[in-house]
Amino acid sequence: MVELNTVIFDLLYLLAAILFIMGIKKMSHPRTAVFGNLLGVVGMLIAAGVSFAIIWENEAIQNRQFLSLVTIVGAILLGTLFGSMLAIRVQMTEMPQLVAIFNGVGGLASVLVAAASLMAADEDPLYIEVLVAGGLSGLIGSVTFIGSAVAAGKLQELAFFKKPVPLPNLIRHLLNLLMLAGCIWCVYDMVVSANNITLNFIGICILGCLLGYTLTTPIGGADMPVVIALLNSYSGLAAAATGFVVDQPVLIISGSLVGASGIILTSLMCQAMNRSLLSVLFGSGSLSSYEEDEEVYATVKRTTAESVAVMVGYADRVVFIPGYGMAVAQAQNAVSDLAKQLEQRGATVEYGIHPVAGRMPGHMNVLLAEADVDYSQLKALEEINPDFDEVDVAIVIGANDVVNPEARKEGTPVSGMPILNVDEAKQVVVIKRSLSPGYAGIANPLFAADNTTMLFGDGKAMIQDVSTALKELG
Amino acid sequence: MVELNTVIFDLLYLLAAILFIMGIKKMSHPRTAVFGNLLGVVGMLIAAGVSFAIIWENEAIQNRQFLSLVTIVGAILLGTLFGSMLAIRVQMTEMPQLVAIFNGVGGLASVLVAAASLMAADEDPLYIEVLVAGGLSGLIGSVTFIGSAVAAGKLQELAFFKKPVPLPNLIRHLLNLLMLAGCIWCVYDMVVSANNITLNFIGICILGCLLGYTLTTPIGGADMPVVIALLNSYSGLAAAATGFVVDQPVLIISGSLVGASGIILTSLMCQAMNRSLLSVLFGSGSLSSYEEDEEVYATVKRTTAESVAVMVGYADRVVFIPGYGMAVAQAQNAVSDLAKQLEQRGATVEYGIHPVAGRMPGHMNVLLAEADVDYSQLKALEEINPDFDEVDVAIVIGANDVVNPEARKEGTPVSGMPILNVDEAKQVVVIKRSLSPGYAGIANPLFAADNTTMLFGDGKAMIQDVSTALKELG
Amino acid sequence: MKKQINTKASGWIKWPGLCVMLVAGFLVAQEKVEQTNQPNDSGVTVNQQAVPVENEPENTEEAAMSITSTFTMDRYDALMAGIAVFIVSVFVGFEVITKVPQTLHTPLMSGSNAISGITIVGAILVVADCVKTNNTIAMFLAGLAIALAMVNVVGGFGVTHRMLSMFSSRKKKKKATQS
Amino acid sequence: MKKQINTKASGWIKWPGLCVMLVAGFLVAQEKVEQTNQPNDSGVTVNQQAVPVENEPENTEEAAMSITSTFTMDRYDALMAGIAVFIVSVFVGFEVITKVPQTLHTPLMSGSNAISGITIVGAILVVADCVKTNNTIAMFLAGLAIALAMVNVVGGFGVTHRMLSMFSSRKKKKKATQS
Ligand SMILES: NC(=O)c1ccc[n+]([C@@H]2O[C@H](COP(=O)([O-])OP(=O)(O)OC[C@H]3O[C@@H](n4cnc5c(N)ncnc54)[C@H](OP(=O)(O)O)[C@@H]3O)[C@@H](O)[C@H]2O)c1
Ligand SMILES: NC(=O)c1ccc[n+]([C@@H]2O[C@H](COP(=O)([O-])OP(=O)(O)OC[C@H]3O[C@@H](n4cnc5c(N)ncnc54)[C@H](OP(=O)(O)O)[C@@H]3O)[C@@H](O)[C@H]2O)c1
Repeated sequence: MVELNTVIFDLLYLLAAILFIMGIKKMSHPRTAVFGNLLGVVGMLIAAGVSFAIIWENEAIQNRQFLSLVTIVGAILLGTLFGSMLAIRVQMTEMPQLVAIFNGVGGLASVLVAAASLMAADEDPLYIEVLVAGGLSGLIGSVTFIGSAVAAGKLQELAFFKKPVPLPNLIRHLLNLLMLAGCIWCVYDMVVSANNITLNFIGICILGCLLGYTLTTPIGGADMPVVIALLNSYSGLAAAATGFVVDQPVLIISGSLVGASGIILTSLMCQAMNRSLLSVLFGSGSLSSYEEDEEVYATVKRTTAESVAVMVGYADRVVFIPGYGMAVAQAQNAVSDLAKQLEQRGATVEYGIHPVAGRMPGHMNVLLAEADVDYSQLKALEEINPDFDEVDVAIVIGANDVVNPEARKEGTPVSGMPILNVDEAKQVVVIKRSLSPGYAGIANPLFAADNTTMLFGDGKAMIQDVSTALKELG
Repeated sequence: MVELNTVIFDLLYLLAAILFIMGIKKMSHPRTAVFGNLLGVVGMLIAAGVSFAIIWENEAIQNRQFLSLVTIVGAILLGTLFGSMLAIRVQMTEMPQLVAIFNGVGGLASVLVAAASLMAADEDPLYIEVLVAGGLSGLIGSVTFIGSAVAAGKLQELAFFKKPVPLPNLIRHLLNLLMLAGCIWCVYDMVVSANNITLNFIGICILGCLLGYTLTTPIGGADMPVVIALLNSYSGLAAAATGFVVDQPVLIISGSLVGASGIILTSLMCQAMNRSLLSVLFGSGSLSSYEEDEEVYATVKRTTAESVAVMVGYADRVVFIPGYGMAVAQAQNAVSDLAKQLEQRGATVEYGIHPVAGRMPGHMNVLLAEADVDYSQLKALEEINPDFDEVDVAIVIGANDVVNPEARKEGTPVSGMPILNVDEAKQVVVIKRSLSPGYAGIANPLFAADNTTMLFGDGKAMIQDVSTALKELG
Repeated sequence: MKKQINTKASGWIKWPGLCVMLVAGFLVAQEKVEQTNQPNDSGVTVNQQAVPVENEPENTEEAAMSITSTFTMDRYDALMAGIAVFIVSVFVGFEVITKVPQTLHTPLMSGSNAISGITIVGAILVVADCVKTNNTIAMFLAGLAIALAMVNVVGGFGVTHRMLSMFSSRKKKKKATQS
Repeated sequence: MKKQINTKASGWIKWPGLCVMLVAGFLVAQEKVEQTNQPNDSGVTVNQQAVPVENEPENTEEAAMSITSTFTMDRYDALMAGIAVFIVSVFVGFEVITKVPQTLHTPLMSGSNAISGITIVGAILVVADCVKTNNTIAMFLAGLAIALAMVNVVGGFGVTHRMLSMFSSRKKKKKATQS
């Protein structure tokens, strides 16, 4: 009954799983990470190839080969086309949205696989754990799908996702709980009555979608990255559940790898923002907006690109603090050029990277790597913080919350978050377009500090102005 | 067909496996290691308790309860008695032997389980993979059993194991290969013919025992720890194979944990001795014994306990280099006392621990921990080596190969092994009973170096003499 | 400091995670048990496999009685082993991923996204069932799933590669020697 | 330097290890296949479980034909999942154990020895079979196995505890304050 081919195929599947694990292991260093990614690709090729071979050999298919093979090949080509388009054309600044979209797509795929396998097996007897796993897959998958769509929309700042749900928190939570209970009831009914499987499954999916929407809409845009990482974890769990549906350890292994990855990133982000996961997910929603701005900003000093050029031109040690604004302005190349100019003049240039600068973990690192900055120049929070008193000029470009000294006080939305101690540097230049607050929505006393001067304007343009002025300086 | 109890029991088994993993994770720091070990104990209690509960519920047993339950309880008590006796009474210096014995016992247990389950199921139809796994379990288990017995005997320096096998290498290898082939044939025959299972299994066990003997006897005593670690790995694999026999993931998980642990320790030891595993297992066997000792040792200087006391009494930084001889002399407490005396006189005392000092990895650490030495004073090879030129007195007690400068030359049996650079210290005292060589069997030019003086005598007595002399010094 | 974050993080994640997993596994198992106990009250043990395609499934009363086929002990073993795989893989995941440095967290996210495109295996395999039962809608869904999973795979690995090759210093060195 | 050793070590271990595992798995699978193909040449598919004790095994010709019972697809799934468990656990093992510092290698050895005493589970479970078939010799062997495994467990954990509590600094501090 068990054919030799089956055995070989299954062992190849396991090989694919091993390759995934090895691939992620290789990700532990930038030097080997590219190779690790390639291992992942090879694993996926093996897994997909084996699946195709299994289908190819299937008798039922060999009789009515044409349609099914066309479907498969067509779908693969279509997917490859869209996927590669996305991969090639996406801007590095849009990574959070892209990851959200991929999450959603993955979740939807899980739902569809579960649906197809439940429908196709409609007349055959179905195993109970297949039903349960299918239901779970449908639930998790649809929550992931809609949740990711909302997240992507919010990150892209689409107007549609901006209006808040006009419901008090308690009712919202109750509603969510009810929907969840409904889902679980559907799964239960599907398993026990075993009759209206399709109907129940559709119910699960609809409820899951609603749940995905109501769970994510009230969460603020700044917290979206956390939600995305969590949904990433869910999409992995959905894949693992699918693994129980089709009885393939490779799916279980890879799914739980992804699940673990998502949950670890979620927790690291929460830690770096000094918030608990629960407060992100169900938190008060609207942060009280601080309205003493004018008072705080009474002593703000403006500066010009020329005087900044003079300042940095004769500095020994310059540290750039990039933030979300650098991503928005796409100023990474300009910054890197300025840094090279400074280095030629003999200064030491470093970059202070806060763990949650930008909109996703490691966001700044990717942008700066894109601009050919060597990663030995990128200093993490704990590396650079003790050195700030020896820094001549700290240039804050588009960062706000991550350098906000309010974090050291009690009772503010950012309280307790570890920050970059920029205010200890000898001189600080802050480049941003206005005095408007960052994502946490609070005023930043740093801007009004004695050693701080503000350079108002678009990040890229300003940095380029400084570069030009520096060249004229000779 | 599947009862609720079964499900609960199986989940508890998985919980036990999780506890084992967590336990080993906690072993990554001395502070949490005790707790980790306790987690392991809890896991084992759960696993054994569940097994007992399963048996208790079994109908067949409930009819003829008495005998079987007496067997189980009796066996458990007996095992506990012997086990705790061994655990309590063993000397820390005998750890290598003890581990070897435990390995052997574990291997034998695997063999017996496989045998019992094959015999008991004699009349029922047997699954094929159960047969294969049973055969593997028998093979690995019996090799482990006899191999460990030989290793323990050699470490205990029993006369019986000292006589070498009078066979040339090639023939030995051929014979081993033949026996292995015989084993595999027995497994194959057992599976295919499916008739004379018992006979075949006995064949496998006998061949396995022979193999265990012929594989380990030619290996030198110094290489025994490597063999023990390897057999440790095997005993884990045997447990994993048993897991396939009785179809319990918990056995597979724990078995492969142990297997991985053994193989990692094996490789680390080989690395630290600069030998390949193959050369340990099949290597030339007899190392050419260096016979230019007299020449090398022409300039050896003797010293007395009193002059050593004077030397260390006024030193600022003293480093002890313990080796196998300290274990033999059981001098760890004497050393620790002397160290405390020196510290009271204001000196800095450290211990330089070579990765393969003693007879098993971490051997010296255990001994010194027994003597209440704080582990912050224990310096690893790479920590202490750069500092030796600032060390006033290095006291080598019972170490030889790990401080042999010959390792830096080509063509000696220890070539390439990283050593402790004791010869760079300002003054070196070597405490040993004679000029006889260490386990590698070669002369040590360190003993004749300009800055070295030898204190001949038993390690413990000599250290105590130094202590006394130091006290008299005031 | 960095260490501390890691330890703490894994601390609070692991326990609830494990509990949820265990509870989920238990629920799954529970459901099964209830179900299997029901039709088998009569003491009949049905050992019917869904696999052999050659023997057409006989429409005996047992098969008609319940659409869900009976749970054999072997099937149960397979499920338990699956749960074991899940648990152990979660451990591997934790161990492996906590070693990835902060710098690479964005590529890690997109890369793990690509790996979750492994659902493509399920999507392709399900086509066989669709053909067998001649279910066109299911076939369409499966095709869509394949396409979506493929977007995930190609897009995910592609963008990860793009990001990671920015990090690799080789490119930089080449540029440096050029200029 | 230390790092390097670790990497190199795991390098040369892992690949052969994995290969051996795969080959072993393949062999196991192979054997099965050959076997199952043999009696089933006639096209008869035998779906017989060893589990139900209630139905006495019918001595039909199929059962007599071969003492090894037929391999169902579910059984195969369980085996494959078992192999997956093995592979993934080996990974967990490598990850977890490479983190144990040199200092604790001796306790690690004795501790993992104790864990390999998990064969006690197999030893106890097998007693049921022994009673069922009324096989006294097997029973004796099982009892012996239990005793041996117990020696391993108690001795291993005990001596590990003894060693580790020497390392724990609490004891030392107490002594220090005493004197
Ligand atoms: N990285 C993560 O994983 C992550 C995850 C979740 C949440 N977050 C949150 O995201 C925030 C990140 O902090 P952050 O300091 O990087 O950014 P931020 O606090 O959001 O501030 C960004 C600043 O950039 C300025 N800016 C925007 N566009 C600009 C342009 N074109 N040129 C120049 N300046 C521009 C904005 O000021 P103007 O409008 O005045 O120019 C704004 O003050 C934190 O609150 C963090 O908690 C991050
Ligand atoms: N640790 C491991 O994991 C491991 C594993 C495998 C192999 N090995 C091997 O074991 C060796 C360990 O090196 P090592 O330097 O620790 O030891 P060693 O080279 O074996 O030398 C031990 C020395 O201690 C002396 N000694 C013995 N009893 C003594 C006593 N009662 N009082 C004083 N001195 C005494 C002996 O000289 P006298 O007889 O003159 O007193 C001998 O020269 C290496 O060759 C290593 O490769 C270790």
